[in-house]
Amino acid sequence: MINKTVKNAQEAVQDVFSNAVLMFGGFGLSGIPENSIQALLAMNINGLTCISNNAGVDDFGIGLMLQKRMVKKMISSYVGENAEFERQLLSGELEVELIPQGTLAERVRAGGAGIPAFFTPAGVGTEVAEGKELREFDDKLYLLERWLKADFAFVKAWKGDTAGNLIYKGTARNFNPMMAAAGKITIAEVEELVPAGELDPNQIHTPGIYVQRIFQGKNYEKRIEQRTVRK
Amino acid sequence: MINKTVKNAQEAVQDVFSNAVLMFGGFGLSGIPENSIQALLAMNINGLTCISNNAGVDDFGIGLMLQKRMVKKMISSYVGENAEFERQLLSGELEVELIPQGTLAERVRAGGAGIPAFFTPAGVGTEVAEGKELREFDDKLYLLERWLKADFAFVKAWKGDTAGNLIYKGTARNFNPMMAAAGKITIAEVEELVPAGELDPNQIHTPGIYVQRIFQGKNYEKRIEQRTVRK
Amino acid sequence: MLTKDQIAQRIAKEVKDGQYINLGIGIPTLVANYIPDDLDVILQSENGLLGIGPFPTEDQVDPDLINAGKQTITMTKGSALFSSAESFAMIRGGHVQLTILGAMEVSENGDIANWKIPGKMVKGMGGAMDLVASAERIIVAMQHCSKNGQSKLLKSCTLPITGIRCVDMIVSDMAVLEVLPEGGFKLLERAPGISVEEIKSKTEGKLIIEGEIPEMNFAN
Amino acid sequence: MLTKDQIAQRIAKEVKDGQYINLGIGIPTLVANYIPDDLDVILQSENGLLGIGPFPTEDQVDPDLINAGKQTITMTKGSALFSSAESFAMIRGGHVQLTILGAMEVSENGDIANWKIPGKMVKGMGGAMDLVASAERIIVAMQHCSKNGQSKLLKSCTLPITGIRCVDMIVSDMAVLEVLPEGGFKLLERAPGISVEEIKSKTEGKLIIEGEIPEMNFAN
Repeated sequence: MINKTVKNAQEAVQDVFSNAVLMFGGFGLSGIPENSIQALLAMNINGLTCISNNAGVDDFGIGLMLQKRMVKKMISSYVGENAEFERQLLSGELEVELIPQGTLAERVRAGGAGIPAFFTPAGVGTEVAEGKELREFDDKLYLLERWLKADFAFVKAWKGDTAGNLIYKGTARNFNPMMAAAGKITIAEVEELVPAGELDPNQIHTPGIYVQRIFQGKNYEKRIEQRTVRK
Repeated sequence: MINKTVKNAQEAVQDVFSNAVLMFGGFGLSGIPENSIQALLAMNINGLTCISNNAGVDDFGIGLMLQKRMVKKMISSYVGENAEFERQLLSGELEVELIPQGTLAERVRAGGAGIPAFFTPAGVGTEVAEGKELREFDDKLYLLERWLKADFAFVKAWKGDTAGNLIYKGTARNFNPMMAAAGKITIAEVEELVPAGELDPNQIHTPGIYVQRIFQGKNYEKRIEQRTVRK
Repeated sequence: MLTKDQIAQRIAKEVKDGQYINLGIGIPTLVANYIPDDLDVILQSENGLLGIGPFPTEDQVDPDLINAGKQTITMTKGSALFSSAESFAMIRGGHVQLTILGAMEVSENGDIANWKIPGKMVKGMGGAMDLVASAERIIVAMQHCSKNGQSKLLKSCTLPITGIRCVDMIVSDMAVLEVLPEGGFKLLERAPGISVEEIKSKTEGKLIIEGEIPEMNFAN
Repeated sequence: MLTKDQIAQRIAKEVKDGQYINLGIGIPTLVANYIPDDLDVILQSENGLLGIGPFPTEDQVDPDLINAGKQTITMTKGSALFSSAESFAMIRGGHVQLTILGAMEVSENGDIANWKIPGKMVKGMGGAMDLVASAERIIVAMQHCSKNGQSKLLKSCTLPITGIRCVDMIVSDMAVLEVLPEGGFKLLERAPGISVEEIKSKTEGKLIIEGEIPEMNFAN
């Protein structure tokens, strides 16, 4: 079986270049590729376009890349909880494209699946529809939306094997599977890396074909944004 | 948790009506809803439109419904290995729409996912493209294809729970997950039905939301079309 | 005037046995507390879960298990986890039967505005545009008026809209109203102590009043 | 003239380490037998498997584990199972790097016909149209001529086509040919004992011959 293991995050991200289009799995801070983000922060690159449902918080996740002014443009569905983000946006330093969350998920899925465009009802009659083709099917209006692809996709899984097969945990799955498929180079970091053959083929969430590099992650902080407990 | 269990195949299929559009999971004879097909054969209905990758063989699967002349139209990607099918087709008794397999899979997926139409490269320049919109994206030509939905979808899983969650086995998964989502009424038969809570939520292939009725199947023949063994 | 909890309590009466429901952030989240125990419903979290359970105890807290508001949660028995693409396939495909969400404005033809205030910071629409464009039935939990007394039930929305002709029912702090397919807010119930006249004066959009309008009943 | 096994053996030389490959029914399936052991490649089965292993022993036979030709199979270590939609997402998305399939006709601009003979029984295109419209590299295994000696490498296909401008290479029982992007069959190798003249006379489409054309080498 093809072995896709690399030593660590530094080795995995070394060829990421300025002005590249990057995708990051995760919803809020859950399921984000913490190790890859750390490794990217150590690089001297900028002008990046980042596709991610959220933009992290001021001092964690993609928020740190914003602090370092590595990001030219964010493509996201929800970007609250981030003061530096707000500052850069209002000052015009940062471009932002806001996309309905389901449309974002489907555009990324389409990128991986070779579907260049599809129709969706989300955003009809709103400013999201501006400049987009509107068409009626079976008495309902839909917008034509295009695929999204990336030069590099960064995903985080619970378990992975050396062939690149991935299994996620809980709601940390979120955008990771689609982004794994939509990256020209997909870099997966996992909490537990096992030899090919140890994962049940019937339980794989992301088949290894989508993953070009995989490494054993370390020191996961897994920060919680809204710790809520029962009274 | 919502309980979707019905007693058996007879109860599950009782309201299927003449001229309905039906979907059947399975690839060849692998993963087909054997029990539901048997129950449908006992009903006095006809004029059915059947969406299924294949049409069974003469004496098994959907082939039996063709023998009984219950089917008006087949929508499939490959319909070989079936003499009665051939006879009905050549005599004009049976309508057939042949669709590239990936387009079939994606059209059914689109039906379940609320995507009324999408662009795909399969069939460009062939007779499949006749009457369809052709459009260029990033220097490649694509066809616009529509979603497929069904009045009833019949799927077969390995394990299922009373909430309708399903887990398939091996390559018997094939078209079942997409069809489960594309049926107005989806009827799942399983080899092993367990109470809600016994399946790992992280390993569910078809979330119960797509399934309206589920029953414990019996007497699975699981016929093999091409038994091939190592020398 | 109803409290937030009372709005949630009233909305809970609209929930039907066997429904799959998506609850938005804020008041809608509170609805879960008032769904009668004898109803089997399943709550969807658009970040990838069917079967949201109660908030966790301290030792159950799991950073890999959150809801769409990024709060830590638990799972009920028979739940299922999936990707964001699958989650919105469910939503867009009409499989989630009821969506309950907040709004800043609703127009008499059912348009909703709840994602953006121009000039103020824009946080994004999240999943709201997908939800309102797709759900079979949409109930809005909202304040009837702004802080300075302006009606939020309008002839047409003044804020950038989230979706068109989609709201089926509104439960505000003053009233329960149905949005008619042909346009107009049909008054169904009054909050305790609120008169029809008051509701009339606080509803800018077309208000339809037929016969006696009962007070809401929180008895059972 | 090459046997079917020799065609498969020659095609196996085109396989590169690390590739994900889809093998069609017939001769392409035989290619698996000739891929050198030191190459790590993964075979995709479009009915939902990455990592096709050898045929099973009698006691390994599992009706829930078949390939696209409906034959019983096994899985290799590190394989993954998925739905048909995911499988064709992989194919359409260009993740499967090499597709090897049979053909009834190929034209000099790379069109392929392999799914239908009008007037005869139509079995359907299965996954062939998706595969030829999507794969990065397509190699065709075919007979150079029909049973009555007519060339199957044509100026343009006479049968209903499966895909346009998609074939990259042909290995026939007579020759190995590259289909040039600008059109034309470029002769690369001759089958042992077959002369360039014979190939010329059996190729209706534009044949491009540059320099000496070596015989195929089955040595290693």
